Amino acid sequence: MERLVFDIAHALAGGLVLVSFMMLYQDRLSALINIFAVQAVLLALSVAWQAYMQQAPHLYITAAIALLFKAIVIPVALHRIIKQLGIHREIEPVVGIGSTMFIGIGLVALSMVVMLRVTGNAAPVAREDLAFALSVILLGMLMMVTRRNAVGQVIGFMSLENGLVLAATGAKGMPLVVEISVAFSVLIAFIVIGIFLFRIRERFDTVDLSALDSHRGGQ
Amino acid sequence: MAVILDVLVQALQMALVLALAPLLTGLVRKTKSRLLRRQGPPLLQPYRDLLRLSRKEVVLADNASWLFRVAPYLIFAATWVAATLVPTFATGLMFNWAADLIAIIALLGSARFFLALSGMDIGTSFGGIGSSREVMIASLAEPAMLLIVFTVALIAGSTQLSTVSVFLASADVGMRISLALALVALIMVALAENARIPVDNPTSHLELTMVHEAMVLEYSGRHLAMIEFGGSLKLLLYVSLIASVFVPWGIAPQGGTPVEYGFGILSYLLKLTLFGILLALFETVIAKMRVFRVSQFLGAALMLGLLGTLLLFVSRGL
Amino acid sequence: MGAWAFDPVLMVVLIPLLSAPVLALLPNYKVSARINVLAALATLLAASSLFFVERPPPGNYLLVDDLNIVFIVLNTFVAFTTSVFSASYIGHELETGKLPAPYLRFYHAMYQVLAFAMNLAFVANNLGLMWVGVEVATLTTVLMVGIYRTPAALEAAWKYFILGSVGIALALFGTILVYMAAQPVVGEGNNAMLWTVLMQNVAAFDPALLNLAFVFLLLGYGTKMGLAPLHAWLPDAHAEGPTPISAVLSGLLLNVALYALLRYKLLLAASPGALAPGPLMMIMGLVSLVFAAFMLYRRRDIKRLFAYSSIEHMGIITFAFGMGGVIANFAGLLHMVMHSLTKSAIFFAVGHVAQIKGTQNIADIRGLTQTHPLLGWGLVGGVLAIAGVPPMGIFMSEFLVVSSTIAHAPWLALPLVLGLLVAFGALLLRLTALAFGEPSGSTAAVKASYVPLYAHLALVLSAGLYLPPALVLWFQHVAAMLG
Amino acid sequence: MLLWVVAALLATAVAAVTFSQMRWASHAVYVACAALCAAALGLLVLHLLAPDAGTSVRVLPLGLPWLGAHFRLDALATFFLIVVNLGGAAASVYALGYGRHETAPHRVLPFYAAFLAGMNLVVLADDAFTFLLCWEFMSLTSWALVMTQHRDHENTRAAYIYLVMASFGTLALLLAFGLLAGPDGHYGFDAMRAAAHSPALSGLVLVLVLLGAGSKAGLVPLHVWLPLAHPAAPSHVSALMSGVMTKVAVYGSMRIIFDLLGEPAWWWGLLVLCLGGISTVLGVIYALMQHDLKRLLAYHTVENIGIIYIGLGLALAFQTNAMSGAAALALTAALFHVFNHSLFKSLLFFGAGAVLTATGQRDMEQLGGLIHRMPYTSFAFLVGCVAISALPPLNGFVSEWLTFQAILQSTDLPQWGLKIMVPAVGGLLALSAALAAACFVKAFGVTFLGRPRSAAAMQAHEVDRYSLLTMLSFALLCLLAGILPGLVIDALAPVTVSLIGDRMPMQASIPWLSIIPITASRSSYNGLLVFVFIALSGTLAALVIHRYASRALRRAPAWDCGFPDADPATQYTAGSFAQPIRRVFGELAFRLREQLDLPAPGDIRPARFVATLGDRIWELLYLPVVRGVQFGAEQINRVQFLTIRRYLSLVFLTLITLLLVLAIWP
Repeated sequence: MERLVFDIAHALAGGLVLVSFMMLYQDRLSALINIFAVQAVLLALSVAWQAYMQQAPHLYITAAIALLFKAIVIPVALHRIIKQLGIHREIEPVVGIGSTMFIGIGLVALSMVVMLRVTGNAAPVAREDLAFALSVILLGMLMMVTRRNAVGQVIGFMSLENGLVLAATGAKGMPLVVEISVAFSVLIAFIVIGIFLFRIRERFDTVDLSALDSHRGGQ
Repeated sequence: MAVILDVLVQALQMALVLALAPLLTGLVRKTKSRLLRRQGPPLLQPYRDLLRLSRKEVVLADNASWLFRVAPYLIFAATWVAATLVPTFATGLMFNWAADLIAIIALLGSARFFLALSGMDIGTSFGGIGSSREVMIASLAEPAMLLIVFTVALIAGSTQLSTVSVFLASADVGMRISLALALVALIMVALAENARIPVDNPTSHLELTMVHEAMVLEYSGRHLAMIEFGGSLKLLLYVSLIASVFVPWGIAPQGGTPVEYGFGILSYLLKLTLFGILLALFETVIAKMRVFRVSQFLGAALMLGLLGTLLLFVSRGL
Repeated sequence: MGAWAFDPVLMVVLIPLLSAPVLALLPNYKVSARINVLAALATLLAASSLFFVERPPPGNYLLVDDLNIVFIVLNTFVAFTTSVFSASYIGHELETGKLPAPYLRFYHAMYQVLAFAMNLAFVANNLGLMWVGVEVATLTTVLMVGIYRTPAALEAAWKYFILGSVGIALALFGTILVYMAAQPVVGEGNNAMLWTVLMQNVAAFDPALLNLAFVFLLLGYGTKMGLAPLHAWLPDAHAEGPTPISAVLSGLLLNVALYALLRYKLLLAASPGALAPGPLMMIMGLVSLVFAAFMLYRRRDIKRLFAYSSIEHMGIITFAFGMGGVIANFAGLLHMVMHSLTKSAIFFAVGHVAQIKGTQNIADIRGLTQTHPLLGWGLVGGVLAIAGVPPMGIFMSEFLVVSSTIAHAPWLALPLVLGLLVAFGALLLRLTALAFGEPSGSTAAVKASYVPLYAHLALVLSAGLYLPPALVLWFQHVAAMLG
Repeated sequence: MLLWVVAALLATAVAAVTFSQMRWASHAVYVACAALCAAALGLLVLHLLAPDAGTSVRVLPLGLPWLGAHFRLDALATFFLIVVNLGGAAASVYALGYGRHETAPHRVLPFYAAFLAGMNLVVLADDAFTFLLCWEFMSLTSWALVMTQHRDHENTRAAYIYLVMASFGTLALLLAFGLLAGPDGHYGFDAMRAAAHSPALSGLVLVLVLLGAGSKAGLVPLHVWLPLAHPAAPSHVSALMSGVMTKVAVYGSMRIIFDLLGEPAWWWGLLVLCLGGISTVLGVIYALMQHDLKRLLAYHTVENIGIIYIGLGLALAFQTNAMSGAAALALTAALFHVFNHSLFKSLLFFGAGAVLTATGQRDMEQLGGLIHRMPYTSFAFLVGCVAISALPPLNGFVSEWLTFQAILQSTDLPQWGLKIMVPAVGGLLALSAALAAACFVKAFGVTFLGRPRSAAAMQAHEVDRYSLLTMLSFALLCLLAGILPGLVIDALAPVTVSLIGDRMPMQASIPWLSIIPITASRSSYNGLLVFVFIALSGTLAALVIHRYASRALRRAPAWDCGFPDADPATQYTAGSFAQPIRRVFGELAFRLREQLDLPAPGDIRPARFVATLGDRIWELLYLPVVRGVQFGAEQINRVQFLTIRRYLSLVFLTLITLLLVLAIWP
């Protein structure tokens, strides 16, 4: 029974890393949002599974929040924004898809090496979770760095946070996990509202960040 | 009793220097004209010139300041003091300890300083030419002179002229390459300082070439007499300097008997005539240099002086 | 009510929290400005009462010890003086129509929320709570920076938001790693996050994990401190936000991040196995010092110029703490206090100058000492102080830092001195252009409050010559603790 | 109690800030400063003459918290304080008259009193922190003083260069003190004296001190700011800066090199000697080429500082070879020159200030013929010129003579390097002495003699009595120091004893007041006798001529070889006067380029002659540095304009590198 429990947790976390890779692969915006929703669902499942494993009921709340917010509300809002603001469809990545993937693999390898060497005497599950969490975070950052599109960057940021929530839940008995996930969701809400409120689309004709940059401060 | 004797000898030295200076200038002019197969002015002509000038009326320019009228006396006094400090017929005189070789050069420097200033006082372009060239020549001659002093002082172990000439007269100095270099350099500097032929023509009034004459252009009457007297005193000073350092034999030692003093005066007169004739000979042979060649000429003197000092360490590992 | 009412620590946190909603409701900006000042004054009194009343035992959430008392008092004092300055500043902003009335209510409320967040971060005993404090502070300043709604302000706010959130995320991951390291030794739950608990048995933690955690924490809180490679948000945030916020940003917010970093350095210093954090911080410090020094030359916007000067000074402070040793730590603490006082004083002056001349472009502002003597000479005093000219306090800290550098790590002294000299040259060049020469622009007299400006300069000047022994004992005790 | 005087000075500074707008403020402040400086001077002279002049130490709770501020008054400090307060008192009295024309008194008064206080404090300081604090405070106040006419761009540029160089100097000194203090930070001077320093460390400290104090004093490679900053300040301040502040810099280097550092290595003397030699020659050559009176004097300060450093270098060289007698002689020569230079340089700057107030002109090309309208100023300026060109009766010659005597001791030096270098530097010194005479003939001749070249020079009028009083009293002091050098040498003896442990032979006992540096047979000089001799023979000659020859005198237009030309333009100007020397030394010191375009015959265009002088040191040393900083700023500035994405990649890269480091290293 112990083996099975560990395997499921391992599979779910691995799934998360896999989905991050798929997000890197996408070149169309709406597809990217849907993949993000899938990642959010997977995160919710893994958090729920952790809750079950650690018999920590409060984790269920985090799983519920992740599911409700990140899987449903935010993707729907993003879809509506794209339709309403007429943001053009495709994403122009800065670096070619192939090389991004290649860098992604390198990052995952790095996080494996770093994390596993470091967490020698922690619990095996925690070690796994943290290693996967670090790779999701690094992939999230890679996503932010290689996307010109503001929405692409936001999604990269959100996947980075998914990694964080995974790491938080992985660390057994960490208090405040619920509060932190709440704080993060508030943060994301801010972003979405920010985009909507500031009508990034309307104030700068494209959401392409380079247009935004022309207004960066003078000397 | 001894003090009175010393004062007497010192007074004799001062009077002797005053008397002999115009004679030396007259001697040089006489021999030069004789070499050019001319009769030439009589030997005592400079004395008459000085007397004539001092009796004439002084014509002052309108914007001449008090400096212009005080300068000649200052120049004459400084040169006279410097001349008395150089041992002529006897060493170890009472006031010799007041100043050493460096002080004498500096006294000449102050005389030149006031001469250049008086040259610029009237505000004519000739005064300016004379002063600026004089100052350029001085800026090379003085360091050369000081390097010669270094050479001599390092050998003799003192800058006091009396001790130097006594030391050089004694046998243990031996032949020295640096002494020879110092002598050549001293002669070159003496020519430059006294405005003799290669550097500046004392007799000519050709505006572009003259240096010393240009500064004293505006002087007349007794002021001009003072400056002429100062000029000849300076010539005498240089000659007696060369004599006391490089030809020291025959100078009476300190506190000597009247016989030694008499012998000293005789040998000094002999040296003066010898150097006067040599100078006249040299002046008739050589032609005047372009003004800006003078800087190379004096640069050579400076190098000789420096070489002399540096070679000191080679010859006997002093 | 009885027990905790007189507990000053709680008061320090609660007063700003309670006054924020009150300020949000008040329509008239004059009244809210005064209340803002009163609230800041009350917090200052509560904080300074910490000196006298014996310190409460470290609770589950709140902790007061030697290290954060200095920070709290400094923080509340500068917050108070900035609120006095912002009272006169905001009035002018309203007249010139740059800020409509409703925004002022929002501005004052946010001001107090910011104060609350910073105080919370200082007194929090729990790592997570401190992280939340820093996070809320970042969010409020993002909104404040974007308050003018100009494209440049928006871009600055957006840049600040994105970079800030990434930084905070990294810091969170670092906190999680620290928890992971503590968890096997201390056990799960709340007390694995408490500073006091961690400090006692940090020796047993796994050093390698602590190193990794420190890397993430250095990057996370380093971004908040504006260290060189991570500094990008700071100059634009300073230039575009209202001046009181720039003063608060460079005077206080950087100190909050520095405080957090010092806490973790404290932790690592205690654990023997961990790789010494020193060299890492020294390199980051030096890089940001030299980088900011060279950046000062090309600046044409006056507030961006002083933003880079803040980066430079944060670099010096990190370098000092990185080097360790009692003298260097003492210098770092002193430099931090002096820097906040001087930099906020400069921003007070700059604020008024920008308002009078109507521009922040250095080229258009000339001859200040001629047109506005009080303001001009105040700016001259401030800039000379920040450049490290003797009578003022920063010279003493730079003296200690440089002389202990040449003694401990001589080959590092060269880049340090190079950075200081280049920065000095740049600042002086700009000051000569600003304060002297033919006056330009409007010479209207300004209704400015000079009290905060000259109060700060007086403090900095007196610190340069004479430090009260009580303060010195404190610094030395904390310096010894920092290892 | 000296500290009370300094505290009073600071109080006047603060007071001056408040009522600087009042009409009588400048009068009150300068009177207060003069009185305080004079009081300090009195106290110091008493302290110097008192037989048991022990060192008194005082600690104040200021400065570094765990160290406090140490102040110490020993022989070296007393001498330099006398120089500082003498100059200060004179400048304050001078400023009573000169200050009246000050346009913005509130910019001058407070900083002036603070400047005096700063200089006093630097000399008194006895621990590294207080020393550097007062050192930089002194530079700060003098920067503010140079900034008085801030509307003129030239002044602001000069002030900027000055403060940047001063800060460079302070940082160099800071590094030196850091090395001396050692890892655990013993910043007190007495701790530094006690600590034994490794030769390598003290060698590095020496180089740093030469950089730090040398840049403040104005040694050649670091002298660039001096001729820009000193003329920009008001005249009484530039007199203080040139005459006194450079001496405080010399005090700084002496205190560290002789007092704090232990046994000197032989190459130290060589290094200081070479620096001194180069500074003398280059300083005077640059001075010759100037036609701005105050800038000429400032460049000339560089030359005199070079002479002082030659003295110091000689003292170091002799000290390494345990020839303490010769070392004492060299040190006394250097200290004597410090005293002389502060006297005649301040006198000359006062004179320049007087010319400036009288004509409103600093450019010599516009002056001329002032001797008729400003008789007293010109007499004082003449005495200053004679003194500075080291001509016998006055004090300049005595210190130069002592230096030459020290140079003549060089034969006993064992090291070949020194044995060769010392006479060579002697040659340089002689060259610079002659050039100095040339420079001051030009300065005095072009400014005071000849015919006035501009309307301003025409209506010049004599300055007020305060300025005259100071100038004439300093001229008298120059004469006294020249005539009675024995007194000054004996007064300097305790300083050399405290630094080197040996002193020059006692001068007071020698008959006829002459001075004998080493032994009677070696050399001796009697200032008084030479002066009396010249005066006597001059008056004797004048009386005889007037008595027996003629007294007639007639005024007539100048002879000028028969065609007098009334136009003052025909006179020699500063540029033409220096032309022969410029041609001789032209290529050596500066890239001399002379363009002459003569119009073709028949073309009526006037011929133009342009001689451009490039300052080699500025181009070879400072421009590359400035260009380097600009290039660095340009490259790094590109980071300001990156997009958000690129900033994120910066953060990302830093994270990856740190993780890689962690993965590889532990």
